Amino acid sequence: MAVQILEIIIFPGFLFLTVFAMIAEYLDRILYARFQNRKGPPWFQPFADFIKLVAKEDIVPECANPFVFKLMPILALASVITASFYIPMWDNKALFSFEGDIIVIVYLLTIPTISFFLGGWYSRSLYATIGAMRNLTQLFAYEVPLFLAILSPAILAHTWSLSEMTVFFNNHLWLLPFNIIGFAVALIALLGKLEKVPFDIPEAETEIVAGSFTEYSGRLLAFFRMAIDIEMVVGASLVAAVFLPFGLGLNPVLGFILYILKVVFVIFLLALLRSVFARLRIEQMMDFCWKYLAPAAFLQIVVCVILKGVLL
Amino acid sequence: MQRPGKMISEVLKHVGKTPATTNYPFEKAEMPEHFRGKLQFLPHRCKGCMLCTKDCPSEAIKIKKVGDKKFEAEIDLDRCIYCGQCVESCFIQALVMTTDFELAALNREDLKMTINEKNSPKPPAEEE
Amino acid sequence: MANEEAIKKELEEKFDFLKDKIIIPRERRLFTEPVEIEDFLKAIEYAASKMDFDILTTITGLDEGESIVAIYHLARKDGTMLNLKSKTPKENPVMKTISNLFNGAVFYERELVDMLGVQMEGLPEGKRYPLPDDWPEGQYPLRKEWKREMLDAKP
Amino acid sequence: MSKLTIPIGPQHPALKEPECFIITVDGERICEANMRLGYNHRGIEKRCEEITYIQSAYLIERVCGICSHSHSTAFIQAVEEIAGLEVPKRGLYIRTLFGELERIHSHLLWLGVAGHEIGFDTLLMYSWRDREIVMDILAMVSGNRVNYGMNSIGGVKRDISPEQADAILKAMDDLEERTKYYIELGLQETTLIKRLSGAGSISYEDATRLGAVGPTARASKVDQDVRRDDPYAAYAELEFNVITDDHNDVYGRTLVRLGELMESYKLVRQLIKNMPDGPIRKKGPRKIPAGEAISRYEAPRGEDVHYVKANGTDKAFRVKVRAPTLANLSAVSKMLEGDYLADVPIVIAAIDPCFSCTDRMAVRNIRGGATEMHNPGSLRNFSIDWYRRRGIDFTDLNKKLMKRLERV
Repeated sequence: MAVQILEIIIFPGFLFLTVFAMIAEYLDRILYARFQNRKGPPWFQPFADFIKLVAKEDIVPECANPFVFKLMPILALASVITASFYIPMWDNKALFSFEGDIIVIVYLLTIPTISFFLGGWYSRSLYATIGAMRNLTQLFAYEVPLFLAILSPAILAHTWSLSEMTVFFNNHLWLLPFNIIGFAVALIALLGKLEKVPFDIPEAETEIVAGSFTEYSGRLLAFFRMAIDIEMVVGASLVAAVFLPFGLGLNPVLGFILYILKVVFVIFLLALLRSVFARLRIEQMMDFCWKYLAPAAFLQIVVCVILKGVLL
Repeated sequence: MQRPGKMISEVLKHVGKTPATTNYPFEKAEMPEHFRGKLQFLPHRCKGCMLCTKDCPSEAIKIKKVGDKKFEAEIDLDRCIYCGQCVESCFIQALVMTTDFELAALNREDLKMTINEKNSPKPPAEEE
Repeated sequence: MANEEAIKKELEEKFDFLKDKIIIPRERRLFTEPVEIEDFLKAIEYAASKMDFDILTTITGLDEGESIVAIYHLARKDGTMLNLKSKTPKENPVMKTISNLFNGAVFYERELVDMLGVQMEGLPEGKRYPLPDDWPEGQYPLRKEWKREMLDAKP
Repeated sequence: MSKLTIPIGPQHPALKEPECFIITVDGERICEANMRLGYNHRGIEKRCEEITYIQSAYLIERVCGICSHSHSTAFIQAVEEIAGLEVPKRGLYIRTLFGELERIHSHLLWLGVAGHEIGFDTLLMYSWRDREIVMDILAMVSGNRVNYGMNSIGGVKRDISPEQADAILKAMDDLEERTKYYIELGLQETTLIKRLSGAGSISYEDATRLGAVGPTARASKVDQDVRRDDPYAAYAELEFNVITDDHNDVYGRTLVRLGELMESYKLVRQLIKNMPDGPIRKKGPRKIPAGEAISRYEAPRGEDVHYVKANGTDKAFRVKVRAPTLANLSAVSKMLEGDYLADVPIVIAAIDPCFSCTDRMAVRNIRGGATEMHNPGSLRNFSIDWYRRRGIDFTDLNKKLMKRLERV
């Protein structure tokens, strides 16, 4: 019990995730900067930002609902950290796992978006309200392709547990290339989930200032930003665990290094994607997700079902 | 022909290149030779014609008589718009512009300069 | 200069009040002397509809002492500019809008209203431009007697 | 969802200058767009009546930072016309050269801003990096990156040496290559085309009716360009094409500006090649005889008009500035109607608005506010107090900081 609590709090739980999330943010920013031929921030920039924000005053708007307003950042942070416990990172086994944990992870990763929506909606500012609406609209667009993309490997592996899935794919490594469409779909949907260009519509700064976060400041904003950073790491870990599960369970040190490399690779792809696109309009985003992304995810399922029928 | 992600190759090419931006306060920026920066007054040349005071668009420069054929200039750097009109108007080159551009100060008073024979650079020997 | 002479001739033939009041300072430029507002409206309508002067570049308001003069700078595609002037007494400056002729004229006319205190008849409702909402009434900055100190004076 | 009224401005991340657009939206669609202008009053026109022509030239130059050469040239052309000054040929060529270099830097700046407004920051970074090439050229020749101070009544102040001319030609080659890449990008990148086409549509009829100017009008097939129609400076002796486009939308405006960049490189090369020898200026008089003149100038954003009336003294009787943005603003409300909220920033940015140009006008506000004045020192003390009340003491840290500052 004590070991588990230690694991939850320090490693690979809360503390490790926080530090890794900051490093991931730095990597994302420096890569983005290098793609744009800029120098980029120094290594401690995310830490400095976080400390600065935590030291600042929290301002709750007068007409906002203080309870919901203050709860939402913590909820977002809590849910993403909880989600990380079910993802096998450098071992075949996650911290916790049971049959059906994929569904739990996907739903836990939805909670941040819902909390952005509620936080924005209850801060009662014009920009935040519009940002909140966009948050929710966008959720409906990317969630289905993301879920379908993660579902298809599960069908192939015939299990609803992520840990068992990685075991299965480690034994059938040659099946991995067949999931390539799903990988692409999941990556793009992850961009939408993390609200990064071209899907940063809910917080499009030139249109609606900062979207749902317009009224947030100080500690609450710091928690939100931390939640997004951790969400990026957890999302990248999820994609790595589902689509790039090779090398797990060999050796803890090797596995750990591989895990870091995989996450960095996913972050690299995310940064690359966000540096080459313009932000879409919300209705263009819906069009894209339903016209191209969802059918692609369906195609992946069809591929998986056929594979399963023919080969296994 | 349209294709998404047209920039990918260009962007990837730039990963290895040296960044175009510099770490400014730590790496000093070089200004071109004829940059219009901080004003410098050469009191030994001034004849006190006051044309610079008259033509200055922002009333940033005042010339005071401090003795027989001796003048001192009061230059308000926070009023100065660095247009170079005074240098233009001065037909004896008693005013020159330097390439010094880092003029920020915490206090307005720090930006007021009084230049006279005592605190100005010694006139170069080749003069007159 | 034949082109400009032709414009001058056409306007002078059409409108008696413009006789000998058109000056051609250089190529592609025509200035008129100020005329009364009713006459002016006839002239500008004719110039806009019959002579292809369909670009209103801007309107300049001038305080000429006795009267307030507005110069309407009209331009044509070939680069010719016709500067028609209208005048109104300074004690009671009233002008008529030309926003029915040129839709883009509204901003320029609001400028006349704010800066020179002209009453513009027929100007569509809207926010004032360019002075702030709490600008003291009866102060028109572009009039010659206006000085900055007047802003500080207690009403 | 009911209708919402959203203020875009006076302070808003999409606008680089204060101006207020009041947008009524139904969901994401815009039903109505109004605007309130005039936040940028500095009293330039009135001030010009109080200072001499020499001083006015600098004040007029500071109407706007980006198109400073446009304004000062337009003003000085009007003054020269009244005074009957014949500017030496070389002076005119250098003036024109600066006008074109300014157009290049302004259009590259616009490209970056447009990229930023549609969330394409990579385009912003690249085009602004490339803009540095032309900024360096401008700084090298004139001594500053903006507000060049090149114009004076009767000519220009600084000559161009052969080495500088070579540097300019080399820079043009680099820029041309980059611009070709941006044109290719504009024709191929899907997200860019998707975001830009259809936004801020305005027909040929509306554009002429509302008096749009510059690239905004030219993207709606309005074939007007003062450089060709009413040639000034050296333009009568130069060969160039007027770029028009029939997309009618922001995409068209982008293509027009990119096309104009290519034309500008051509013009700069011609100017350097054909630059005559001789003096660059003629001494202008301090007192200008009575008279009036109107001068037109094709600024990067459109037609810039200056009217000057002189009364024989060394001060102008009346100076009137009509910046291109004011002419284009009437068209903006028309463009916005029926568009998406997401398109507001790019539609406003697409006319390349310059509100400080627009609001240059009449009064310098000298009323001091009743608010507390803080200088950096007292502000720092205030923040230390604020934190001490919450149990965090920065006094020691602050002392260390002050010591460091003193040492510097």
